[in-house]
Amino acid sequence: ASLTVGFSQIGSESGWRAAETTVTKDEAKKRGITVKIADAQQKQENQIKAIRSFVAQGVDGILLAPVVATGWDSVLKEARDAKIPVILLDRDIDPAGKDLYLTAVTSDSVEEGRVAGTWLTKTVGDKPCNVVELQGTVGASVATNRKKGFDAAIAPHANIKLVRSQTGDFTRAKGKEVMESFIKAEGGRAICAVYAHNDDMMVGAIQAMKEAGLKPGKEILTVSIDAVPDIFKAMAAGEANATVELTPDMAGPAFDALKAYKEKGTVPPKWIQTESKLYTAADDPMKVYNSKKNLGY
Amino acid sequence: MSRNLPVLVAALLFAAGYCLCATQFPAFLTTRVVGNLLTDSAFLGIVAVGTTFVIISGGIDLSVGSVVGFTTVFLALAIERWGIPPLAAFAIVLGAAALFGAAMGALIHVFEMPPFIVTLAGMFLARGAGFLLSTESVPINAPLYSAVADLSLSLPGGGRLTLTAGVMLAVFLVGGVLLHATRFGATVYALGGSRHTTALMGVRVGRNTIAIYALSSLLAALAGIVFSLDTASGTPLSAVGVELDAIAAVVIGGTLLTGGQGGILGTFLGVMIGGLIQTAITFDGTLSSWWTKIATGLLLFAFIALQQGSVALAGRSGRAARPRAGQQPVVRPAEARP
Amino acid sequence: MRVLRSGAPQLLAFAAVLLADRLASPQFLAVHLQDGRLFGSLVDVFNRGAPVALLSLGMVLVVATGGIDLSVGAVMAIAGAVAASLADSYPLPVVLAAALGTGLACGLWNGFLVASLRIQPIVATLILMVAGRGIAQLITEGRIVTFASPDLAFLGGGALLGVPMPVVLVLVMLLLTLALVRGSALGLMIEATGGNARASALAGIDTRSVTVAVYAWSGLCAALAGVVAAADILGADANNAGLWLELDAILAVVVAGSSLLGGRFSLWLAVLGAFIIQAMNTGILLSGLPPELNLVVKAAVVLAVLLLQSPRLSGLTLLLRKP
Amino acid sequence: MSDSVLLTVRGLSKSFAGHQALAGVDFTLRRGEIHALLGENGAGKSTFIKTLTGVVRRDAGEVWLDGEPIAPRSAEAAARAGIATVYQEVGLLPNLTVAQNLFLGREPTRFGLVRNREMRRRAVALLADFGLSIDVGAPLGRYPVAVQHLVAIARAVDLSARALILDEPTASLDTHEVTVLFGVMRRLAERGIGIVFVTHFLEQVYAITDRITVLRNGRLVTERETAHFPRIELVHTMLGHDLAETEARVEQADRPARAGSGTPVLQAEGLGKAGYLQPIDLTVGSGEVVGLAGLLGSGRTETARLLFGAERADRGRIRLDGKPVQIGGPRDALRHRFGYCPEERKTEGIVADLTVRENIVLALQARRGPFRPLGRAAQDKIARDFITMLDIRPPDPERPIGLLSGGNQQKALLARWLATEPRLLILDEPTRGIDVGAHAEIIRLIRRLCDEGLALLVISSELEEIVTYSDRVIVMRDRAQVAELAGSAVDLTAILRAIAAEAAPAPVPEPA
Ligand SMILES: Nc1ncnc2c1ncn2[C@@H]1O[C@H](COP(=O)(O)OP(=O)(O)OP(=O)(O)O)[C@@H](O)[C@H]1O
Ligand SMILES: Nc1ncnc2c1ncn2[C@@H]1O[C@H](COP(=O)(O)OP(=O)(O)OP(=O)(O)O)[C@@H](O)[C@H]1O
Ligand SMILES: [Mg+2]
Ligand SMILES: [Mg+2]
Repeated sequence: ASLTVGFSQIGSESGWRAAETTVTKDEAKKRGITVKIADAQQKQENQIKAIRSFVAQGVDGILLAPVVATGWDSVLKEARDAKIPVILLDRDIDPAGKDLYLTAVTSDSVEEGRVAGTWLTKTVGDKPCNVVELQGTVGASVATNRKKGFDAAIAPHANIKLVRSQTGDFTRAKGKEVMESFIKAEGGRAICAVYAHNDDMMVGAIQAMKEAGLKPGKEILTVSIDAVPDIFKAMAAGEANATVELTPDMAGPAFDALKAYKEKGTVPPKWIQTESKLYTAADDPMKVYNSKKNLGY
Repeated sequence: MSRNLPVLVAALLFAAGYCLCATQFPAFLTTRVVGNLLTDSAFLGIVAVGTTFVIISGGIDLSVGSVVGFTTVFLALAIERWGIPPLAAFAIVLGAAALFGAAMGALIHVFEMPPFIVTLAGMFLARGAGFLLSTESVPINAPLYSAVADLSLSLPGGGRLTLTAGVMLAVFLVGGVLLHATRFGATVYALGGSRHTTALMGVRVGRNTIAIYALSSLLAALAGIVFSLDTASGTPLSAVGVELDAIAAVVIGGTLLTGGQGGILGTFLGVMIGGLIQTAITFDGTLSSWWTKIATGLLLFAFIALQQGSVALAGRSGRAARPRAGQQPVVRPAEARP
Repeated sequence: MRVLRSGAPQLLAFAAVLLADRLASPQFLAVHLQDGRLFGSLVDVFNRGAPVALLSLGMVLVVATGGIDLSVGAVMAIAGAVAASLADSYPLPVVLAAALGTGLACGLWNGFLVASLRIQPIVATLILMVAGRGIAQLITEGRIVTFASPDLAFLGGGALLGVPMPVVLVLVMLLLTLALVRGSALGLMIEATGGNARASALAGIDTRSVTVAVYAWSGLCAALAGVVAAADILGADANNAGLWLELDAILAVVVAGSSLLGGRFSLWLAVLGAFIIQAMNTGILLSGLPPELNLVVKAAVVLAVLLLQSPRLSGLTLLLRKP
Repeated sequence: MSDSVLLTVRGLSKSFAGHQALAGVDFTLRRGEIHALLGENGAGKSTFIKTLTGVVRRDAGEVWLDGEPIAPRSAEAAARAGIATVYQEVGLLPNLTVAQNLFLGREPTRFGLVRNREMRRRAVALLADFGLSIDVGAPLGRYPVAVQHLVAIARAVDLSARALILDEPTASLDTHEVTVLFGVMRRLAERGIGIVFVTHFLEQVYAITDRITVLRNGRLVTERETAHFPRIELVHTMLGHDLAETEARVEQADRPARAGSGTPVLQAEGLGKAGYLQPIDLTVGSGEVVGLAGLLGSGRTETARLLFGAERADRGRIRLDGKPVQIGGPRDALRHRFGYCPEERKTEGIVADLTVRENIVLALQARRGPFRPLGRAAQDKIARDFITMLDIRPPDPERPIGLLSGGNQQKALLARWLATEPRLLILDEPTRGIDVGAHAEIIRLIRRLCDEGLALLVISSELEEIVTYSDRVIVMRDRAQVAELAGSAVDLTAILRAIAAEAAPAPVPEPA
């Protein structure tokens, strides 16, 4: 019999998130799985409601892209009591609940930050470098982790200094606005690199730099995370330097694990980690762009 | 009669909507869905009771969502990091929230500042304070929390009446008594009729305004406690935008945003209608993010339009008593500013 | 002179916030010409404040009738989505007409709900606030729709005589609204409707049309703000464009001294209110304080600005008001 | 006993933004006396009261109650000190029930819960004293202003410990209600309570008060015993004109009625609405004044609202100059050059935040439509002309109308409609709250307008006044037309007889 799977998605706050939803639907179709998607509009309480109603509907499995890391114990217990396996997508939850879910298909966002930081340290070498940072939404775990990883990577290098850090709310418009203020506050030429917690903010920041008469990608290095199509366009134009991929295909592995578990009883490993791949101008950005542009970003 | 009409209509609409859903999704007839509806609405319901007081008094409180957020973070840190026993932490946060609300009420009264803006500043402040405490979500592992999480009353048919749902029902009950059967409640309505006149009638406007906003914040903190019990964690980003949900619930329940009219029962129905819309959309499960929003908006519109329509119809046929139909539903004397 | 005097507290607040900005960032007031465009933090204040200023031009009229429009942020997103999707295949006038027309339609819908169905404004517009962002996402399918049209981009990044286009648009809209509202008797009718709707209707004012008109205008202003926001980032971000800006617009209107109960309003003060808010936001960004503090600082500034205007503390402003 | 001083005020002063509303007023209220506080519109009576009770902060002056200095800072504090007040603007809440209004802040409770049944019982008992038997569980806003006013008075009376202040309590009451109120006041006075009574009805002053204090331009003019204060001298003192001029003015207003001449302007045939007003027939000719008489709740206001389209009629029709017209709403009425000055000044008349000028031009502008604005110069001229013509005080067109005294607001509203140069003007209680001088002025104005061919329909609870200026009088009862009197048949007794026919005992008018 075909499986029915409930997917509690966070919302649609970015292009990446939209791509994840699209890919999930495609992957489900490929495997003949019926997927019910509940959009939580960024609210944990909505996700909890969604999971409860999935349980009430008696689905075969639940995918959860948790908006925050904590607070899932009681609702996941309800799912466990109803014998419905839960798979986490894209973000992990607090360790206390390890036995409450089947597996987690996620990237490691601290690792993403670290990859970005490492790229920067390698690229600048020993030269002094003032970095400005565009953070994600204050309080979002991804933002905290990407900062953590990046900070850890640059910490041993005294020549790299984080001079300004402000939130750009993961959006283009705020990314641009914040970058404008960085340029004015620090003086454009004094900035050596920009690190953005996602590509959207970086696209905005690149515009701000251009409007201020600076040359992003050349005078100012850029590194960001997500690998959405538009950043590859910028890379191809020489306006961006590096991005770390966060794949939108989390559901594929999740469906496979669920199928194997349901049909053969195979218990998957607790963590299925996706790759945090670094892309630079050397990776034929236009080709990547073309491969990604129809994924629903 | 005619005052309770909007509530009656809301109740009928809710019943009709529920039946409609049941024909579509048979699971709606299980106690499980009923139990979930109550549990899921719990913390919004508690907030909405406070909002009802504020709105009937002619004010508005935009800070409640942030207060919920602050409460959850505070509790998590207090219990996990600072080693304060949970019950003591509850008491502290309730007290602090009441003071916070009282301060907003005092600003509104003493400086004659519009509630919308004072509480907007309160919203920024409480949310910001939450961020300052912690930008990360913090799990709570206190034994009380795990004990409470399992407390529930089993309903026949697999459903559960959880403690949180119980708390909400109790808050509605107490709120109803407070609003409809005490002097304080009468004063709330009076303030909504006209602050100026209420003052001329010799009622202490300032004291009551402060009490109303303190109550609203207090209930928001209680909702925060319930939220934290439910999720056993605290995050500064929790309950964003809840103030609007609460206001919508209150207004759908027939309370006038201009103040002076409405009631607790209506708010309960408003909360339930909101929950019903969401449950129905989740059960359907085929909607994309955007269609979810559009459908929510459309259903909201359908409920309100039907309600408005039937109230108007009933009002027209039943106008033996003689309200002078004016431009606006309430008679609000334009008051001379003192 | 009379006009300036009535805005004394707002001007004072603006000056105070600018001063604070100057303290936070020494080069704040430095302005120079770069690529035929004024460049500097002060310019940013006006440039970034433009969308909220446009919103507040519509919002102030809605508030004057005793209403409120929560949907402006969502309308921005819709109009931006429409503009961005059409930008590369149609000439600018068509794109603008489509985007502004959409906004106007949204406004008419709100006006219909409020004036004809008698739904309370906050809920009536809440419907479009929720559904509208969905509609915008439906148009863009949740992604950021980018465009290359230089014409549309000019509205966001271009400049006229060195003044950034968004600021020019604000000025144009301010003058247009002033002409429309103060040049006719509409302003009086709006204030009368907001002050006492029953009395106004009995005096023969078509309060229903007045109500519909202000929401329509608000929709139009929001649409223009949406176009500017899209032109600014060369794309329509349906998920985030205008998010929570309705609160900023309402804040601007209140800072401008309008009562949310309706009645008296001032268009130029509403615009000034928007710039006060932006000056505060820009100041926070320039200050280099950690972002966790943003909201706390904002709360403090908002309270300070409002206290400055409180009738109970108006001794200072009374002094200024005296001729 | 009745000579012992209860309340003493010395040098009470108050100015509003440079305008001296009260200048060092002295006042003495004795136990058990009813003390009239008189003066023209804007003389400062209401301000005096509000300053006394602390609603408005006083600039200077002292107040003693029973020899104790008091300085209440709010109405609440004044009430606790023993001064109960009914303010001029109906001081109650339309959204609460009658009973809740009566007992707000002092509801009977048990274990903290309000005892609703007990509260209603007491409310019914309390209102019975005022001859009101209404559903005390219904929202107050459902009742006409008169009832609301009576409830406000009942509340204050019930509260009153030592002193009771009534600011124009009788403005909206008819003769019967006034009689009842006076009975209550006398009883209270006998109990030793001092009562301050503000009114513009001189008959009432002579009927009930013991002593008179007159204010003019915020200053104390005189204080005298009523018995030794002849009427004409009183008017003279209030107005400050010389005596001859005063007499001329008052006399002119008393000129006997003259037969209407004009052709019918408005004809209503079987106009009515189910559950609202029985069908009525009514004709008003050009240059004619038709009076609508009746008790409270007799349906006069309803008639006016149907004619003006403020309420949709569901039967009958209206002819204008013999041609049938559709009146779908006030805007249609305005287009046909109807004017309607409603009785509820605060809620249906003024727009408090707007200036006097803006309030005056509002209807005219509405008729012209939004895109033919009156120029500022034209507005100024209209405003100034009417301010002068109706003697609106202060004569500042740029003052928000909400800051004007009640009577002056009424005049500005009249100006609003006169500015539209109407063919038919409906005035609902036009002289309510208007001082003697202005009263005569308005009656003269009504006459002059008629001479110019205007058709007038006037509703008033003052029957003498109706008799004075009406060419015909239509008498209403129980929301139906019961009689029509014309020409020489228009007199007080005839009206009273029509009102009282097969109804409860005839209300006795106060002896003049
Ligand atoms: N809040 C205020 N601000 C400014 N001026 C005021 C205010 N209240 C009253 N005034 C002015 O003070 C004067 C006295 O007004 P007041 O209401 O005391 O008159 P009144 O004697 O009660 O008149 P009426 O018989 O018409 O009620 C008026 O000129 C009025 O315009
Ligand atoms: N003394 C009273 N007791 C009870 N109800 C009353 C009384 N007076 C008025 N009412 C209510 O008021 C209603 C009509 O009042 P309304 O003001 O419309 O009549 P009106 O003829 O215009 O009188 P007026 O112009 O004197 O106010 C009545 O149907 C009744 O319900
Ligand atoms: Mg007065
Ligand atoms: Mg009447």
